[in-house]
Amino acid sequence: MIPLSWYLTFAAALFSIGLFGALSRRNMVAILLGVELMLNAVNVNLVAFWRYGDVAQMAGQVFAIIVFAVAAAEVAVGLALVISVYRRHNTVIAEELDLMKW
Amino acid sequence: MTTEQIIFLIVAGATLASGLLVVTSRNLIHAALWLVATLFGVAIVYTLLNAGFMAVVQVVVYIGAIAILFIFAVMLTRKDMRDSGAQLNSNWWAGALMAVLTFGGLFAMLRTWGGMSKTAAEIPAGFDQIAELGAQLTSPEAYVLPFEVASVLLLAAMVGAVYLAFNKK
Amino acid sequence: MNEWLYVLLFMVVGAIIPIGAIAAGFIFGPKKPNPVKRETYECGIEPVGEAWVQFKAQYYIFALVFLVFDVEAVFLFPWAVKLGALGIYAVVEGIIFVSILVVGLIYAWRKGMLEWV
Amino acid sequence: MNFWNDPLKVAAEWLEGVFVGWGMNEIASHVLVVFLGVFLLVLILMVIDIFLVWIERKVVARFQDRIGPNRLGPFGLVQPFADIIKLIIKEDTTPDGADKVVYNLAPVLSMMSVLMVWAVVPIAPVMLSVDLNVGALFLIATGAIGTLSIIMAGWSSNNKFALIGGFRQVAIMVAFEVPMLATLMIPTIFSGSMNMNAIITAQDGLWFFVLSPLGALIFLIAAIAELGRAPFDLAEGESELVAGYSTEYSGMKFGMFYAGELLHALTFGGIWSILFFGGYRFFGLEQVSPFLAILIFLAKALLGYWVIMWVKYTMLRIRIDQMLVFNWVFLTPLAFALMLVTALMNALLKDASPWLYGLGMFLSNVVVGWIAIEIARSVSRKEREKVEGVHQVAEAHH
Repeated sequence: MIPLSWYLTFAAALFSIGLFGALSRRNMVAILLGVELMLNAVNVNLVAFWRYGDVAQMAGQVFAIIVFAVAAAEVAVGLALVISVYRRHNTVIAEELDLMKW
Repeated sequence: MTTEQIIFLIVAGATLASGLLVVTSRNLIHAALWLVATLFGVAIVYTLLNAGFMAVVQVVVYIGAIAILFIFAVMLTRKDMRDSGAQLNSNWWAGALMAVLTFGGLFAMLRTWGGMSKTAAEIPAGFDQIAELGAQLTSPEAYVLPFEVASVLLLAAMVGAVYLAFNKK
Repeated sequence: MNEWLYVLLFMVVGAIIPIGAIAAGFIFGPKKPNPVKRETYECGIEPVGEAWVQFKAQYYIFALVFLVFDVEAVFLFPWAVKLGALGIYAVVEGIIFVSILVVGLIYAWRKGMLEWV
Repeated sequence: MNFWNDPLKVAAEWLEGVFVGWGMNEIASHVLVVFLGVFLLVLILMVIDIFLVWIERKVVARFQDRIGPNRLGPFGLVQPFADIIKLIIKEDTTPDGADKVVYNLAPVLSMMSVLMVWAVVPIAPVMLSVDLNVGALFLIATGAIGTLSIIMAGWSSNNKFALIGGFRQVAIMVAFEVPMLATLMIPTIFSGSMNMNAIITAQDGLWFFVLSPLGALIFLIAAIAELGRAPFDLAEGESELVAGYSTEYSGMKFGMFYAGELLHALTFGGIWSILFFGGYRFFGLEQVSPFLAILIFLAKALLGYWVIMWVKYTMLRIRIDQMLVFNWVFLTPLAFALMLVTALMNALLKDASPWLYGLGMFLSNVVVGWIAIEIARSVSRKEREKVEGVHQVAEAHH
């Protein structure tokens, strides 16, 4: 039997990798890829807590499904933003979008 | 070590390795394909957790739809096939530091928590997860409001994305 | 035993068979590459430019609408499984759920986004 | 229990006994036996796949008033083996600039996605492959892997035709997966489970085709589009895009795409028969022997495959814009409306007698279909008037 700690450590590692991707990549699409990894790590935790808690309580899985919906919405709007920005400024590099900087 | 633990270690290792490749690949299509591998690994982890429905949903939603969306978006926003220039920004070391600190902090915090070494109880025989999920998603005492709000959220995402991707300059 | 182990076996066997077939082709086939043979196919004339072509944003919209309905199906399948045991209120909830999303589909259609311009 | 009633279990127990006798531990021998069983099933599928080439060529020949392959062996039965030898001894070329790993992985994934569907297909009452409680959704999940393999093949070939063909194919597949998802919910509502075997068991009195003929029709249309066959085959419309995403593939790699498509068609025939025509059931005959049940299932699957071929060789190719508008504006709302009406009728008629239940379901299907056709007719009449001008339509009425 696998102890709960393994899953939580795995999720924490996945979250950190996603965080690194979201903070360090220049391409906006790549940043969204990092965010996806972070959302997945959260889902692993939710399902693991469902399994190791009271199985009859489906809260963990329900939350995970809601996270799926949120992830879908986030990706849809995020990538649409990237495409929109690309059409206006002809770039997908986050650093080059400095209109709000001074 | 039991067979299950060995399978978990292999899957987790492969998943984390492909996760690292997602955030370091120069070619964005490769990064998206490595994302698919990572998400598939997470789906296998769900099956190890006896959450078969979540595993299938993971494949259907992430690999079937989100990965395709990413690949389409990459194709729509690239000037040529080859990637030039740095893929990481100048502050990448700060990002790496943050990631390591987050992992270290989480790990240290989790170690001090009592419930860590908990093992799972057997799932009672005849327990139908999907039916239970359906019952709770539609029950007014449980999650019917999130169920309907999710629909509104998806509507908002669809309208917003259609508007953003298509507003003429 | 976890029933997903069997699915894993199907995956492994499903990969072994095509890999074996392709390997057989690789072993028995001739290998005489030359630059012209390795050119990408463009109806016999020399390839022009890169394979990258400008894509329509419509592709993105199709994938987007699909994604939304995919996630919707994830919510609706547990609902459909349990429907027999639930009352008429669950059906009404499902109708509300779907009709909210159909509004989005109508919006995309009205905006002319689902057409292949 | 004897071999005639439960051949798989008898054989498995015997084999396990043999392996344990050789000094293996029990779990390992069980896994090995299951592995061998899966391998055997997949091998049988591949043999059927080889003969599908022959069936396809013979049937298309009949549709086109020809004889078809008739030189090698009786009725040309050896022809597919000659085809395979040809594919094996062809040179395996990789174009310049192709992404080697992705390029080679795509045909493997394509074949794998089809073979994996059979993990949830019950071929006889005692042969349940894997008893997953998510069967219906598993079908969509394997379809997702197939979609991915096409996009990988199209992108990695470094060829314009392959890329455009792959993208078009993916756009079609994702578009038609939406009505397929909606119609998959209809058997789920009837049987109260996504498990394929539970769906078959629930078709005790009536096949779901009787309860939901419109659902079966929509599923078939979506399945044909998913397969990328005519009339939805524009991803490889030969006059426009050469061979679509498989343009650059040669030899056995192309063979994998081709064999995968044929087997996929048979698989969808089988899934169609499971969801709407009772799978291996045929008026109690399946109880006689599992061997008979397998034959019944195979016959039904081949019948479904024949319907798919019939459509392919009868219809003209549909233009991509018409096809996608047809899907998003007509088929998707129709499928969801049908699903909701089915859910509503199911809740209303839950306590009614089976006859009333069946009649109510059938009539509600007819009504939904009739309304949809009326709406489509009035819309297309308006479109025609816009295009042709009013006077011509008026003339046509005289």
